Amino acid sequence: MRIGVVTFPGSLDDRDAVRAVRIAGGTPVSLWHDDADIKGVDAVVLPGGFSYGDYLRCGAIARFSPVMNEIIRLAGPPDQVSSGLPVLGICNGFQVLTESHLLPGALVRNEKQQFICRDQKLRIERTSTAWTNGYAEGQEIVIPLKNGEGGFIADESTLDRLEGEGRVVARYLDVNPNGSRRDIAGISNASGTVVGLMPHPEHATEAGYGPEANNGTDGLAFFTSALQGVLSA
Amino acid sequence: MTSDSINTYGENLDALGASAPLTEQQRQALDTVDKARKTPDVDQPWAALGMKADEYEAVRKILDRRPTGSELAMYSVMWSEHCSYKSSKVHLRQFGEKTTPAMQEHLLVGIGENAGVVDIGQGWAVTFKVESHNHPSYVEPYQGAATGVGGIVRDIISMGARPVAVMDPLRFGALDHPDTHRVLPGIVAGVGGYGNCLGLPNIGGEVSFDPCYQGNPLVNALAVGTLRHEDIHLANARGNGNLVVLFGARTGGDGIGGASILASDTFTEGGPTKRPAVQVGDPFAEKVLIECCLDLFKADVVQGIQDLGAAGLSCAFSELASNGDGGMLVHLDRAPLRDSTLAPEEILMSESQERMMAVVTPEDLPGFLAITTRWDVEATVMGEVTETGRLVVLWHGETIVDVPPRSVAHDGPVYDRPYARPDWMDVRQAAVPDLLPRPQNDTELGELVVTMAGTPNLASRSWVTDQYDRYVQGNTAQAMPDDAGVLRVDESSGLGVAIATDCNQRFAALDPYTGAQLALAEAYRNVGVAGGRPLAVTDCLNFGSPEDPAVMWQFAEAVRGLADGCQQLGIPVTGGNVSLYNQTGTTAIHPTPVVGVLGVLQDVARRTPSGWKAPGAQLFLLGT
Amino acid sequence: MGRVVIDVMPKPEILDPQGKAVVGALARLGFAEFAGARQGKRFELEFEGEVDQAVLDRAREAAQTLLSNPVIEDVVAVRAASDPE
Amino acid sequence: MGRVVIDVMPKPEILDPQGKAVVGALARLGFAEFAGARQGKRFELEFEGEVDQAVLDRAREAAQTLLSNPVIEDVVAVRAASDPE
Ligand SMILES: Nc1ncnc2c1ncn2[C@@H]1O[C@H](COP(=O)(O)OP(=O)(O)O)[C@@H](O)[C@H]1O
Repeated sequence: MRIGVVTFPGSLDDRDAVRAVRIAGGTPVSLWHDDADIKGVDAVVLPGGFSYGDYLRCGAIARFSPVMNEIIRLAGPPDQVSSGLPVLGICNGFQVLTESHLLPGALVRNEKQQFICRDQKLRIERTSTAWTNGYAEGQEIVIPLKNGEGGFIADESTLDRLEGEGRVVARYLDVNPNGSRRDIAGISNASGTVVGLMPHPEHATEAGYGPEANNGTDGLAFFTSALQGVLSA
Repeated sequence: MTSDSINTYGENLDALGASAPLTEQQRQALDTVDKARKTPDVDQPWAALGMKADEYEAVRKILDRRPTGSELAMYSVMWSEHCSYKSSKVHLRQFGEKTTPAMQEHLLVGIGENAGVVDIGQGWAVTFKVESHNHPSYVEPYQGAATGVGGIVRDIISMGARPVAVMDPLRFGALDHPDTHRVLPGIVAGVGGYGNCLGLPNIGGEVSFDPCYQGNPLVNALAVGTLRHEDIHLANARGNGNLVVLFGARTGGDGIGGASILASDTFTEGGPTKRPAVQVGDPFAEKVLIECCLDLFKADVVQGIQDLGAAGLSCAFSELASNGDGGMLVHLDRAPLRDSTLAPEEILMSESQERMMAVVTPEDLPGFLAITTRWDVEATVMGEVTETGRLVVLWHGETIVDVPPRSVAHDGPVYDRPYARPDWMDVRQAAVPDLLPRPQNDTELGELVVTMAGTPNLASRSWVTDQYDRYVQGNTAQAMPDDAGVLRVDESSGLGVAIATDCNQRFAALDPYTGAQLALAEAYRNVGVAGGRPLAVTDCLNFGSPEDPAVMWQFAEAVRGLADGCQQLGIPVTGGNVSLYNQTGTTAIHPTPVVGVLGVLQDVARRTPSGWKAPGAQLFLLGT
Repeated sequence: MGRVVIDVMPKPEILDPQGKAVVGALARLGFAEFAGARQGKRFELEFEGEVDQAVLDRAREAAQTLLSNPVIEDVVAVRAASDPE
Repeated sequence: MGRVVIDVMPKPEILDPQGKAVVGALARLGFAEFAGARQGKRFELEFEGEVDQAVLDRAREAAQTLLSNPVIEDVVAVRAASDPE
């Protein structure tokens, strides 16, 4: 099972995503921003970081890279029900996905105007996605959150539509760390193949190197889900 | 090899940024070596550049003529306290002298290089160093702190290591003082903004408040890197005909301070445009530079890489040449500029961030440029290594610098400044804790504990550390709030390191000798209790003006204390930084010798976090 | 050397956390008379030559594809540096 | 309801990493004719009433103390929303 991990200039968590894929039992494949060839991978992770410095808007410049053009083509439009290439965008990757319009809405500056790094409790709301089928619906997990621009916003009708179609994948519990509308931590496209998530599951895949809660491995199922999903597809 | 032979790598000539020829007027205004010979009596602004009369005379003696404006720029900045350690050198020697061969057992690279390198076993090595960026952070808190992190990280890269973590010992005035409000948020955001964007976990540091830092906050930054033994690189310019390549950001007028005086001498027409008061960091450019350098080392297409920090090109040219075979010829007009009005003196002194300089063999140049192109990093062949023993700098073909590189980089002035224990130490030491009121009963004791827990120096630091990414890279086993940061180095064996930084400036103020040792002992203990075996020390010595004998005494005592302490504990100082002139008016800060200790853990899985995690555990008090 | 100025503002109906923070800070500093604030971006692009309509059209295209995110932002002005808003 | 517009730009001599990123991206997207770019901020402040000189003076004060960092930025304009730049 081959999962591509894209490196943009300024990507930071690409090596962690590669490690997470490996720990989950998959074969990580490094993809380069400037190369449209995605090497026939079965799924793609867009990792966290500050692509191109995120100076203009987070993810705005990365969205126009050759590899993204190819990924956008293969992932298919956001509202299509048939499934395209599974893509998980984590943090900066989520921002790239909204800038690419593979997912609706946008991510803006944290409400408190500060970068925040914390162990964050989430509830998994949708399990019928390529990346969360290994969780139980309503399961509560703790994974790291670290971002400066993680507030999810969209207009009310888009938010209502996302809720109505069950496309909210994860929600913040206890604390809304960044002012996200309706406590949204992650959303998906209609088919559940493309998922964007602000917190970092790849930093909670190995005991001892993640949050203290639950051994720090609550994020692993994002990656094992992908393998399961691809296998059963 | 003549300068023309550079053109044999002509396909890269475009990258050389061949600049427009000088106008006749510019040529006449240019201060060349020729002109310096012919006009020995020109009045030069050495004093405005911070030089003393005898230092200027020493330069004239070395050169056997007056220096050109560009030479004066180089000497003045390289002989400054900051770059030459002229007041501290005589004391710092003890770190070397008191290091026994046994203490060097784990030392692969010792004091004197960009950063020390320590053997941690299994073929792995670690490099770490702490540096100050106090004054810039006072002027512009965010950018000052940010570029402080950027600078120390470049030191680590230049050793051939991958940077893997940062730490930030910070000191501020009283929490409720207006200046603390002005500087603190920006400094914390700057440390976070730069480090987070580089993808370096912040694994520890300090936040300390004391009125002595009002108007002079301390921003120290520590960086750690890991590498395999065979990957160690030293920055020196060896090999006649090897190329000197400048890469990274363009050169702007950042931090050139006094050089503008020289420039305005040179450029009559129009004069230089305004020069920026502060340096602005571009962490994205630095992140790309890190990956680019690691690829260059991996592809084995560089002889050595030197970071550009304080004193910019002046430092890089003279140090590379001085550490190598001793000769270098560079074409300064090839430097890609952000501001085309910069004069050569200013280019030599510019402290623009996110730049590096490499020595590359002609055969490796295509491979080198392929990698910089892949990372979209601008690279320019500036010149070549020669056997002349001279550092020669050309500007549009005219010789503007012709000096022995050692005289700039290493043989600067050395001062044994007078020092004496000040009388007020008696008063200070007489104020013993026995004079403080004691709690008289359980209630008072309880109240005291609560009060203490709420004081700024003891309360939780999470409001600071929550702004720092501690998870990135996936190897952080311990960070805030543990006693030491713990990192995994080898993913298969679990081999790792623990690092702590400490200093209690109040102890150091009461007794600098013992205070420095207490700082060492605390960092050593913090590494020990995390499960690490301490191996090496780095230090950042923050003091007031060396021209004040009382401060100089504090400095001498602290260094002696630290060197003696290291000898007793059997671990060497591998590098560090001295920051002097930390004072407001005539009032110096407390002596603040910040000490960082690095230890090794065979398996980080067996580390010991602080705090009591399991109910029912038994508590023991160890020691006296 | 010509210069094009591009102004981008958050859409009025979209929550603007930076603007909110600005109002709060203004009030704390005694500028309470400013009851609302929004923070957007101003770009200045340099163009070798005179800025005519064709250049402005290209700049608008750049503004709409790259310099703004149409989901949350509006391009409120694209003009030559010397032109009034 | 009056509105004051404040434009803040990085000082010309200061490195502007954001502008640098924008030029690079423009070039990659085929807008290479724009050889330089700088990115600044645009604030819109709301004021209950008419914006006269006194209001503008106050806004300038706010711009210089809070909305800009005088070490690295210039306040390039403070004007009523309807005024030309
Ligand atoms: N500026 C900082 N950056 C990162 N970590 C910090 C900083 N200041 C404090 N910490 C971390 O917070 C924790 C508590 O700090 P401190 O109260 O100074 O510890 P102690 O009192 O035990 O020496 C430690 O893990 C320390 O490394």
